[in-house]
Amino acid sequence: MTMIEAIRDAMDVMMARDEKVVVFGEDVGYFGGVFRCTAGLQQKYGRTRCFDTPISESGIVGTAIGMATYGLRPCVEIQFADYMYPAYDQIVSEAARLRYRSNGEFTCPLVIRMPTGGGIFGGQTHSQSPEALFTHVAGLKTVVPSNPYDAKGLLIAAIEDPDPVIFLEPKRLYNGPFDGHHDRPIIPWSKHELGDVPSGHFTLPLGKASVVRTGSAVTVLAYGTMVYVAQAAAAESGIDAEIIDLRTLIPLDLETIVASVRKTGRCVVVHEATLTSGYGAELAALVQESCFFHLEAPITRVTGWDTPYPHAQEWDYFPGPARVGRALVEAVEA
Amino acid sequence: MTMIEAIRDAMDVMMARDEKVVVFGEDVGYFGGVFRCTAGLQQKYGRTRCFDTPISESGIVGTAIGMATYGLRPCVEIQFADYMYPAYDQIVSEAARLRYRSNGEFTCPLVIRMPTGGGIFGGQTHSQSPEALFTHVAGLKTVVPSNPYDAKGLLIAAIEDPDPVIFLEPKRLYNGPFDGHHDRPIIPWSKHELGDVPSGHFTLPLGKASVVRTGSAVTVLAYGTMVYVAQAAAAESGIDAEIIDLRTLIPLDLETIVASVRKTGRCVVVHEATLTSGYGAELAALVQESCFFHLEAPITRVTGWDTPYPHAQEWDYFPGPARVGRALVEAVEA
Amino acid sequence: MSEPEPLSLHVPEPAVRPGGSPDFSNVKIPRAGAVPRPEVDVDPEAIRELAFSIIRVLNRNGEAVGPWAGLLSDEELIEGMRHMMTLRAFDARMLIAQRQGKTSFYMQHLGEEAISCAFRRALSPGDMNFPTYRQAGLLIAGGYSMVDMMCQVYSNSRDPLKGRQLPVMYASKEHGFFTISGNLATQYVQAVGWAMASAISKDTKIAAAWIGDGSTAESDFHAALVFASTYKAPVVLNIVNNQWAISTFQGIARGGSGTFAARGLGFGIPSLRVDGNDYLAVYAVAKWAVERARRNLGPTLIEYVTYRVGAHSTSDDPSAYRPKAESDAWPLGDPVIRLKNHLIVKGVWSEERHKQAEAEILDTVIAAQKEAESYGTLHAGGKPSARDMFDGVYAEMPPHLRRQRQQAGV
Amino acid sequence: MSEPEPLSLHVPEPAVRPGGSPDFSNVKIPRAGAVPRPEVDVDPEAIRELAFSIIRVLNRNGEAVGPWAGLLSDEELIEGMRHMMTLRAFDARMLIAQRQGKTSFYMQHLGEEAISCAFRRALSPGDMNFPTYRQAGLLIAGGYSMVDMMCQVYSNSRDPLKGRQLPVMYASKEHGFFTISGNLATQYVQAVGWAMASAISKDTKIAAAWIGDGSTAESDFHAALVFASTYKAPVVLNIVNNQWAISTFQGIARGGSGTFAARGLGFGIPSLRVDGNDYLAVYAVAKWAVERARRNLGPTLIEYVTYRVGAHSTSDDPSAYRPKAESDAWPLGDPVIRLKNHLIVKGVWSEERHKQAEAEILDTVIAAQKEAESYGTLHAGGKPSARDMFDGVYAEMPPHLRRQRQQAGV
Ligand SMILES: Cc1ncc(C[n+]2csc(CCOP(=O)(O)OP(=O)(O)O)c2C)c(N)n1
Ligand SMILES: Cc1ncc(C[n+]2csc(CCOP(=O)(O)OP(=O)(O)O)c2C)c(N)n1
Ligand SMILES: [Mg+2]
Ligand SMILES: [Mg+2]
Repeated sequence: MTMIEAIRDAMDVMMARDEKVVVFGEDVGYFGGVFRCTAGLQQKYGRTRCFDTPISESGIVGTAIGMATYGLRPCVEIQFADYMYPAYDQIVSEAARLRYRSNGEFTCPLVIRMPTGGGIFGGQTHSQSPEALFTHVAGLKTVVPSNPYDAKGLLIAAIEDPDPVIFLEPKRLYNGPFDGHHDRPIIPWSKHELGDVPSGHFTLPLGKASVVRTGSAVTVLAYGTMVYVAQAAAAESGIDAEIIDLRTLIPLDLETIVASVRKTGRCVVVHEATLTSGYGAELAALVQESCFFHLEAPITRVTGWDTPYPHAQEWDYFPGPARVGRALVEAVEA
Repeated sequence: MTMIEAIRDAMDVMMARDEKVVVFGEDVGYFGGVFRCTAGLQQKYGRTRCFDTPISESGIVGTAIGMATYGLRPCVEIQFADYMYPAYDQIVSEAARLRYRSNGEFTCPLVIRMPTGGGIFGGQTHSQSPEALFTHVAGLKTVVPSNPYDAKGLLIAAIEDPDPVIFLEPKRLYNGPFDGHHDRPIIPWSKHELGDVPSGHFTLPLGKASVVRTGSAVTVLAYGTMVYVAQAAAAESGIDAEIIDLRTLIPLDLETIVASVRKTGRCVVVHEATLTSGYGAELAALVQESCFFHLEAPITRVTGWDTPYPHAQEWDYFPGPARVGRALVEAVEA
Repeated sequence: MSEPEPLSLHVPEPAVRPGGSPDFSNVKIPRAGAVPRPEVDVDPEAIRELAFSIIRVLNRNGEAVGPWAGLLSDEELIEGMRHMMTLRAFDARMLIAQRQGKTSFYMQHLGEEAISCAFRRALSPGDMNFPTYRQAGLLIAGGYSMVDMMCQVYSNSRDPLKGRQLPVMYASKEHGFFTISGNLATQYVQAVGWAMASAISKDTKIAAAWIGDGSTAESDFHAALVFASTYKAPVVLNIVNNQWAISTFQGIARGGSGTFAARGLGFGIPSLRVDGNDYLAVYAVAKWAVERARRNLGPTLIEYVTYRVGAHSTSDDPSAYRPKAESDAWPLGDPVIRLKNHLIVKGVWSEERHKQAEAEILDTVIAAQKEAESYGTLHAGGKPSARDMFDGVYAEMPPHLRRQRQQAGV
Repeated sequence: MSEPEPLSLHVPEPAVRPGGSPDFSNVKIPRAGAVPRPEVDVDPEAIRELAFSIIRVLNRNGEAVGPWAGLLSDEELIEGMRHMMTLRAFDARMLIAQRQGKTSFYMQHLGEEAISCAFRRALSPGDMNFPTYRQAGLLIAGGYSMVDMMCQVYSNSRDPLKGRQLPVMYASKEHGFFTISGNLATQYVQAVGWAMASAISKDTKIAAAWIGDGSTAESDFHAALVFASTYKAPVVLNIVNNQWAISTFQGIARGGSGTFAARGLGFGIPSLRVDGNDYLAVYAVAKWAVERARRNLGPTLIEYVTYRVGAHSTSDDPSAYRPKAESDAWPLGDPVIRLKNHLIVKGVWSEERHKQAEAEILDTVIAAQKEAESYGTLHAGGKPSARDMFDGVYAEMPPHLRRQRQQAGV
């Protein structure tokens, strides 16, 4: 199953189980979404459970909040994460705070899905990774799956969650794991064990990281596409890295992180978003606070540069295996 | 001069010098702003240079961007930082990226002023400190003055800057330095040396921090209201802290920070915004990276909690001198 | 073509500023009873003119006239009278309490009582309002506990919202009163979503959205109209035009259109204007719109023409930006006095009964206040705990918040 | 009252989907010449009906008729013809280039060429367009270098935007073409701000805002109308209704109003609908609106009724959501063919001259393409440097970016 199919399957399973689950967004209904994540759902569940919306991200999220407080469980799509900004007020000022400010009179079980990340020559408006803009907001959960299996289990968990969940889908992983070697073909998910996704209902807990490679030399904290880049970097640099796929950024599985860093004594954080005030800053701050006396080298960050996402210079911008590999070597040699 | 007067004076000086400077926002014209920062400017410069706008933050910033690309230098007010979210798309996707994406064909010399921070029983919609949502965005500069002198010098520099500047005004400092002792009267700026502001034109560079207390035991990184809280904390805990008022967050004066931390070997970061993914995370990440081998204790952060800003529990939420003082002691004893 | 003249920017200004004498000659007010009452399934294009007139029922003599009259019994009218008087008394007491430092902030309804009080009566149990801070009449007229309201205003130990929210930002699901947002306009579109959810669920409940004249300029107003129009959501879209948005007169938000109701025309939404100081007219129009929504005929936009007699909030002093006597000159009068006159004309009320009712109501409000104050006020007596501050951010507290609570030592 | 019936959600659907036969019987098309031409200083309320009709000049026989006709000379019309043909040829070549992997992405104008090409002619030097990705005719008709456009599309070493922007997101101050945003609608309100700045500065320049039918749902559309209406900004607010927004038919954005032009009515903005496939009508209406702006009479809203004949972009395949032959059934025809017929009827053009012009134009476009490709294409030949990626984020590079550039080793 591709990641697209896994995401669709999660919504399909939940729409079948719970008629409160509704799915909508731009081009999401008849056509099934520009990435086809919702293909077939309107045909199967009817036009009032899965439908096209006007091009208004604040309208999509705003109405979804209203629906959630009514008692539905909307799972809406923002066509690209780069287009979530018009909805940001609704997300931050409303979805995230309804439960708190009303002392639970009103709650907001809502999932907002959006494709993130670059690597598709999408330029500044089809490549962004705005996760840090969500992790700073109390009341939101933020999830970033890295494979079809996780995507399905986490998306079902997100839909069942009683609070708003931001579900970020690294679009470069939709069809197969991408390790940053853009000049090589990707293995499709059908040939990858994590593409083997059980049918029916299952969940993965929000807040549990996964150690995707055990190692002793350095801990790498990554999520989404960077999980594969880190794996490639470890293989190519020969550094025995322990690679943790965070899977959910909030709540964060700090325990797993701390256990690993205390073991390796070194830590490299990798993400595609711009460096400054990226989620890597929070990770570095937490790790140094929690593991200070175990650290043998400064925690470094390998990230997108502090520029808008460029079109032609995509592979200069993208933190690929060479850059990550260098950081691993430096961390170990420091 | 109060901080309000200093801010007004900066706009006044610039409006007099440069007819391209225009000032607008909600209640900014005839009435002169809910905090009176623009009082008298419409009377002095006329209704087309200083005017009231419809209640539409995206309209305010969107039109200001259009004006800036025409060649004016708009300095607009968002009534409270808590209300900037509807304008966030315009700020992030447009103002911040115009120069870059057009390769300088179009530029955006724009100042967006907004009162930030709590301590006035303003609850969740009149108390926020969203600076980290700006520091993550490439193309923006972010300024937080802590006294009338700085406010005037930095605001003039911001208006003269060729790029968009976010100008955050800690509202709790408008009338005098506030050290977190809410049960004690504040000294008005008129009795404070930094309330002594030269008339006419002068600037402070964007990107230079100021060491407001020299010390040897621990470096405190703070900005806005927290500068005074940190001073009170140092005085009350008896810790010989070196306190740095960052003044501008982007560009950051990393040099001054690093020199101090290398000297003290310890660092506490203080801000009012929520902890997770706050600007303190970036500071901690940078400091551990730049000063790793000089650090004798983990860098800690004293911040607002990861909840919306509560109304009744304001003083439980606000990082006051007791909490900061404890952190100083812990940093030194660690 | 000849050289064009230089352009100049048009910046609207109110007719009068402090120092001038109030002038509402630009407010065109049709006779009571003059505006027709169409069928609820009328073609919206056929009633465009209703967006430019004012539906009125009570005339100068205190009589109820025209096609929108005759919907309420004497008992109902008297009850409505009591609701408005209660809201006014409640406001008066809370304003004093704020001045006494018992709370940080308050917002009153003076002059606008008819709108939320009468509207509430047109709703059925289960319907949901998405109010702004100036519709507490929905709670008062709906029988919500005044003590609970005051406890919220005081952020005390019995505050239903645990001290987390600013005063007057009430929330009660049972009373069809959505948690008020301090952010303007955000909830307008949520109301549309709530109504869509009711339709998706084949329910019979409808929603009511509320916004002020100034706030119609916000973007979410547009999103609400777009979605309501496209999906024919069962929602009543209310605009309370009280002439002012803090210090900004309504001409700044309204721009070149004659009215706020006109905004609905571009969406094919039936759009009505009503005398907001006329309890009977408000009720009649609300009932019409509610029926449209209930019968799945889609949204209705209503502009209530009224006047904000008091300051914007306790942080505001309107004498800085408008003539002091402006409210006296307001041509639509005072909603309480107008209903009182009507009841007297009808012979079911008198000056004496009015005074008596006033005294009774004041007693009730004061009793509620005493009780509320026994649970504390903002800076004295019982109050929510610091633990309450950490609760309810999520259904279940995540580890990082547990750590923070521990650090806070609570 | 009896128990209400359950509600149900209304979700608009286009008349036909793939498999069905195209049906535009719902598109009401008035005769050419039928719509009156008001004075530019007309009271907006007096011309409300123009928002529900379609201004047309070219009739079925290729004649220019009615009060909006007669504004362009034969030479001007022939030039217009060449502009449209050039844009079409340019698009065709770039589509092929994209398929050949010479760039990542392309967006064409097929069927919509008249709009941007004719509008451009109504502007004066110094005026500023805030275009979307489907108005390259403004550049072609304005004489901007095709080589430069192609270099941008190829992100090559001569790309004026240094490879930073997606293909087709051109920018040229000199040519009155604002840097296109990939984010929809954001620039609509910027255009209003630019126009306000011109008025504040007592300049004579005006702005033109551009948006698609689907994007009118975005919030910034509202902000633009609010500000334009309030400050009477000298701006022309263009809506290109090409019936589709990617896979979503215009009924989803339009909702219950009959037209997109109707959106302007709630703001007191004169709102016109025009046949977007009629070069003469587009020019006439554009000129009318530009004159209003120039004479400080304020904004005008124009809806261009047209049809997106091609795919949304090279990433899209419309056969998945609309009948294949739908574009053939489009009742307003093709703008190039219609102007061609008109010129032939006038006796100033012929099939032969048309073919010849086509060949000439193709040669010119191919020559430009050759030159552009000599500077590289996306994955081959010359290209912008990694240093270019770090430049221009700020006027002056701040220390943290200098550090990063150093780390990147460039
Ligand atoms: C998004 C946002 N912007 C600004 C404000 C500040 N503000 C609070 S009330 C108000 C005026 C609202 O006026 P109106 O909508 O007419 O309502 P009224 O107060 O007259 O009932 C303003 C500007 C806010 N609360 N939210
Ligand atoms: C804010 C935002 N949301 C969504 C998109 C994705 N998107 C790009 S074009 C498009 C359709 C626009 O349709 P319309 O406005 O009718 O213009 P057209 O393409 O037909 O010219 C969408 C949804 C975007 N670019 N920006
Ligand atoms: Mg108002
Ligand atoms: Mg379109």
